[in-house]
Amino acid sequence: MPKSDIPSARTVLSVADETPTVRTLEFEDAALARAEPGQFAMVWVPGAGELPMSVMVSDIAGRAAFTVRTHGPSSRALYGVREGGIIGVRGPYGNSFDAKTDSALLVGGGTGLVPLMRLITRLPAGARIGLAMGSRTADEVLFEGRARALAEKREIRIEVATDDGSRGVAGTAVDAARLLLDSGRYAAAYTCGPEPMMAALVGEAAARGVPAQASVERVMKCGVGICGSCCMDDRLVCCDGTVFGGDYLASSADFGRAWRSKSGAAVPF
Amino acid sequence: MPKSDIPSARTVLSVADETPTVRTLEFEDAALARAEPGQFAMVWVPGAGELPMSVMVSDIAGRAAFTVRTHGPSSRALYGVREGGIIGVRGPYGNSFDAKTDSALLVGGGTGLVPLMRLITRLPAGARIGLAMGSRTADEVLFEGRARALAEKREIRIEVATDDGSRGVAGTAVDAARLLLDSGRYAAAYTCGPEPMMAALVGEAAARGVPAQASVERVMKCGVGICGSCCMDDRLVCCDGTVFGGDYLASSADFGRAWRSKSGAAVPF
Amino acid sequence: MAASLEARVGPLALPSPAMLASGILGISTRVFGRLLDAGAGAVVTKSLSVEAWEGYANPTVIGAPGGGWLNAVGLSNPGAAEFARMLRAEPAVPAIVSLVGSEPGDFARMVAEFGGCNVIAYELNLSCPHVARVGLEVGDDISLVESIVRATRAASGVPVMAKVGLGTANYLDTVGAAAAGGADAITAINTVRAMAIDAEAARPTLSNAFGGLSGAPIKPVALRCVYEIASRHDIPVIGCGGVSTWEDAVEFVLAGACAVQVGSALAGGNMGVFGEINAGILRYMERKGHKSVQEMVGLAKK
Amino acid sequence: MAASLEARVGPLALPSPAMLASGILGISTRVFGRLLDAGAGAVVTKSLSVEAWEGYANPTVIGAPGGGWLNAVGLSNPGAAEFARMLRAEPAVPAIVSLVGSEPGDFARMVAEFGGCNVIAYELNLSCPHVARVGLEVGDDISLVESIVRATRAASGVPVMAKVGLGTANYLDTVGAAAAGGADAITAINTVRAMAIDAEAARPTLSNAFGGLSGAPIKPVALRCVYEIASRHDIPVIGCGGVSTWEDAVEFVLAGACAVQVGSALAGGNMGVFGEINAGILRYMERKGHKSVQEMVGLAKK
Ligand SMILES: Cc1cc2nc3c(=O)[nH]c(=O)nc-3n(C[C@H](O)[C@H](O)[C@H](O)COP(=O)(O)OP(=O)(O)OC[C@H]3O[C@@H](n4cnc5c(N)ncnc54)[C@H](O)[C@@H]3O)c2cc1C
Ligand SMILES: Cc1cc2nc3c(=O)[nH]c(=O)nc-3n(C[C@H](O)[C@H](O)[C@H](O)COP(=O)(O)OP(=O)(O)OC[C@H]3O[C@@H](n4cnc5c(N)ncnc54)[C@H](O)[C@@H]3O)c2cc1C
Ligand SMILES: Cc1cc2nc3c(=O)[nH]c(=O)nc-3n(C[C@H](O)[C@H](O)[C@H](O)COP(=O)(O)O)c2cc1C
Ligand SMILES: Cc1cc2nc3c(=O)[nH]c(=O)nc-3n(C[C@H](O)[C@H](O)[C@H](O)COP(=O)(O)O)c2cc1C
Ligand code: FES
Ligand code: FES
Repeated sequence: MPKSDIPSARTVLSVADETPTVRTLEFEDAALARAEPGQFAMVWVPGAGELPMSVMVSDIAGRAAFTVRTHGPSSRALYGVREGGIIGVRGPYGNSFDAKTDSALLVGGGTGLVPLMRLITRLPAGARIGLAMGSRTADEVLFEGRARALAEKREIRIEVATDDGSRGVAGTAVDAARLLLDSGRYAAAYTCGPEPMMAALVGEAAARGVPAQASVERVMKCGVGICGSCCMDDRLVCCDGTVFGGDYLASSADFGRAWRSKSGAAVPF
Repeated sequence: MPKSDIPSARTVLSVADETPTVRTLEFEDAALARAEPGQFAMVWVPGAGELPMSVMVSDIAGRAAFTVRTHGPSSRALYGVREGGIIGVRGPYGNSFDAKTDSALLVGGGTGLVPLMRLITRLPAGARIGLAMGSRTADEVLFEGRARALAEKREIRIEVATDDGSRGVAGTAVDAARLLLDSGRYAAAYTCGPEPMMAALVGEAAARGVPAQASVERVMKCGVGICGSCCMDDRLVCCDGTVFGGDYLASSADFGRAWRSKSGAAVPF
Repeated sequence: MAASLEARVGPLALPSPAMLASGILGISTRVFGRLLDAGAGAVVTKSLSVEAWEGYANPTVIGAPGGGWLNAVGLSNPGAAEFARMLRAEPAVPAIVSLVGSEPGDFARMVAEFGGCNVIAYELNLSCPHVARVGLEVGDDISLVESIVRATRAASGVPVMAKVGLGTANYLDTVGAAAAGGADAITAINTVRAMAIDAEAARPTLSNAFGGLSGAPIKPVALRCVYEIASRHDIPVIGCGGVSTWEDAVEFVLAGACAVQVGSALAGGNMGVFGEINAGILRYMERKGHKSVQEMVGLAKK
Repeated sequence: MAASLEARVGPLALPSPAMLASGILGISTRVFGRLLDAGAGAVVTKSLSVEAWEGYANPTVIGAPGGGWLNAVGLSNPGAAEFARMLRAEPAVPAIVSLVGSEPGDFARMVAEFGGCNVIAYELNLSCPHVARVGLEVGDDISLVESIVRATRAASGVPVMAKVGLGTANYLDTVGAAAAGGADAITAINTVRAMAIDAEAARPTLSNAFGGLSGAPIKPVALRCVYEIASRHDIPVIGCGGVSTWEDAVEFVLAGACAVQVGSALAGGNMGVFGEINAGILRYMERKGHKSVQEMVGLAKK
């Protein structure tokens, strides 16, 4: 096992509120700074558990970040870490999005947008970018400015959806994505977010002949392919994923249908 | 601990008789092939113990060798290994002779000549070489031709001593060395062999203002500086040595006087 | 006759001596299929209990500073009945079912759940070092071991293996009790009780504080246990602990193991390890002139 | 007040918590001087017996495949009387003398040899895992432990430490017996019984077949033992096993150790390790605002 599998203490260097429930915590970590989009880290909050987290981009060289929504006990604790606080990180783990395309449609729900931000930094210089983003309310819209900044000189078109219709389309990111998909201007689709949303998107993309890739979430204990908690069909989301291609996902018995609880029992979505 | 500390199986590829009691066994080993003169390996003969052995040169790239005199149980077993037989080696260990000189006097007794052969290959292209070699009888004279061959185009003068006077000077290698030392043509002396002989040589060299280096033998169990069996004064022959400078040796309470038995008790020479 | 990889574990014949260890990728019958395709001689399931268990909170698995892994997963499993349902749906996947419990009745009851499943053997986990009232606490209770093995043996139509580890009792006594209870084979060893502390956080890293050490660091200890068991008891032994190369597998066999289990070496998605081990053992057998795995068992003790 | 490296082991005050472990460079009093100069808080001698012992034949020390070392030196030592003679010649070198024997009388007799020597404590080796009738065989015999510690304590005017390891009994019972016998501190742990087999030679590599595993691989196990002892017994603990960096030392202290011992990390002539550990601990103390080593002891258990 490489050194990177041992939780290493990292001091949180800055904390930024993204929305009323979402914060970004930055820290120095050479390996995570170089993470590929779709890769994740296991993030330990001493005394409050360890969670898989997508590696968020930072504008400062040598830094990486996590963007976390406060929810249950561990995410709440991570959200509550202040500047100067210590977290333990191991990783990066998993595979990543294949960014080779000249026009990319990115479809993200909530903190599922995190790997898509890193993906923007990896898309080719001349690529055309479409971004469909879903959130619960207008307040919770995430990374809109950040996406534009990361796109730099590239064309980027953003469509927003909110569950309550308080901004943009009323619905999920898929509803926003449909507007962009129907333009026929995107050769590849990339998605991360709630699994039913991703399953719908993969279906919509396939119907239009657009190859899709989705970054999948599961319960992750080891992150390295030994515990089995993250299994989806005969795959391990932590090593075979988190990113899977639309063809496989379309044939999957589990994707969009069931995940495994901490005990390993199958649970329908 | 690096991988090189685990005995690695090596197949003996050739066995050559050097004298009626001394043989050279060659094998492939990239690390030992690059050993410096004075470095040694721990050589395991499965079922018959493990001994420290100077790393002998081979004429074939990527190969190293051991030149062993049959004597007690372990050396007899090593001597008895045939072509195709398996030995285990770990190392190389220890420091090495400093070969930077334009004229070197090499003084070796018996298999103490082994590191001096490798030293010849490391002496500068234009160096003048003197070699004083001691053995019990004319039959037992070792490496005479080998030394000339390794010297290649460099000037080499060889003086032989035998204990019984059957060839060359009657006496030890020191008696042969004196002839060369007195020529005043050698700026540095290098020695390996029985310790009383080396102690005498270091004294003779010092008397003539010639800096000397000696490769010392001790009981070696670990070879890596943890067991302490090889101690000489406050030094560890396996890591601080095997090669020590004449100034230190002249001030040593142990050199030429006492070694440690397997139990660690001091034993006078 | 060419060299054959077939391994015999008591009455059981396996296509290769390298099997999957319990608790490693052990909850998905679909993953089992992939591992068997990759060359695993058999797969052992996650240890199953009567009820479903969530296990401990994360961190549950972390790298150990001297290599290998520390885990305190806490025996999370969906329970024997639920797992049997999954297994029943995959009749083509033969499984060795690992069971964990506190008393003979637990084990007998669980065996009864597996009717209609392709179970080729049971492995009794008497050695998990980080969960109370089961595992090592049971293995350290010599008289309980014998009765548990006896009860499982009576309930089961297939071979029963007892998995031992290093606890507070002499594990060789545990082996003796398991043999007396009718065990068909012994698996040795489980992870070794251990822990990590984070200096910056000034607290244990695993949420359970104590966990089990696995992987390369424990191999020399596991090898010693296999050698000792094979020297003192006349029962087939399956070596487990740090096997990651064919050399490791061969060393365990030479020490007295009739087969080995591979766990931590799977880390990083390394399912190809089974193919490499199988190929390496075959090359070794051909080089050394061995025709069967069986004839190599215990050669280092001769 | 600046942070101080001083460590207290029961009644003993040491300039640094990092001492040399027994059996490491432990037979030369001149080497001890060098190690103390390098920053060792104390040096423990090789374990000494009543008679001189040659130990086992080579191979006695080899690298372990998963890191660390395997050794079966076999307690070679010149005998207590001869060693006392060497020590007497170096009054400026304070030493912790390690003793090994089979019965109380052995230990009392050896202590009597050290009149006129600068002995600051005795450490009783109840835990060497590869020599018959001494070491671990003694440590596993709970009643013998208590009487040995009591006899040594009665004979000695300086503190007595009992060194325990993982054997066939519950080592926590050994600790309890040592405490009952009057031990001033516990050293935990010794090497872990283990072995290596060479596939090509098809035989154990160590001449004694069985040896002890030391170094990084056993650190998580040693740390667990220190934590367990400190949780269950009210006696100073010295942590030993895989300490090679200041982080390791701090982790042991946080787990409950008042000091640590360094063995395998000396490999390769790495005597500078003591200076590095000392400097690292000091930096850590300053960063965390700790004034004394004592105040960090057991913080991970809070
Ligand atoms: C690859 C990956 C990337 C992710 N990236 C992000 C991200 O960038 N931002 C973000 O906010 N969230 C992310 N998540 C989700 C995150 O890991 C948690 O699932 C989420 O924060 C909910 O945690 P909670 O503490 O609120 O727990 P709850 O959902 O209330 O669950 C209770 C407890 O279960 C445990 N738990 C929860 N989820 C997981 C899990 N997936 N694996 C293991 N244990 C778990 C925790 O101990 C938690 O406290 C990601 C998940 C995965 C798998
Ligand atoms: C650095 C070094 C380089 C050497 N190079 C050579 C060489 O190139 N050629 C050569 O012939 N000899 C060499 N020797 C000497 C060699 O190691 C043996 O000491 C010698 O061969 C005698 O061994 P024996 O089996 O005949 O044992 P005996 O002298 O009869 O001793 C009995 C047993 O003691 C053990 N033993 C003996 N010497 C040592 C030792 N030094 N360390 C540990 N255990 C020992 C062995 O098990 C041996 O069988 C070297 C020694 C050292 C320290
Ligand atoms: C994450 C993890 C979970 C484990 N779960 C179990 C288990 O449920 N039952 C069991 O008997 N052993 C379990 N083990 C122990 C392994 O089966 C095996 O005995 C141990 O890891 C040593 O083998 P290795 O070094 O090849 O990993 C687990 C090990 C790990 C690393
Ligand atoms: C070569 C060697 C010799 C040892 N000899 C002794 C000994 O004589 N007495 C003893 O109590 N421990 C002995 N030990 C054990 C060490 O003191 C220590 O407990 C063990 O090596 C773990 O520490 P480490 O990982 O820092 O090496 C020896 C260890 C080694 C490697
Ligand atoms: S999280 Fe453990 S196997 Fe994927
Ligand atoms: S041979 Fe062990 S310290 Fe030198």
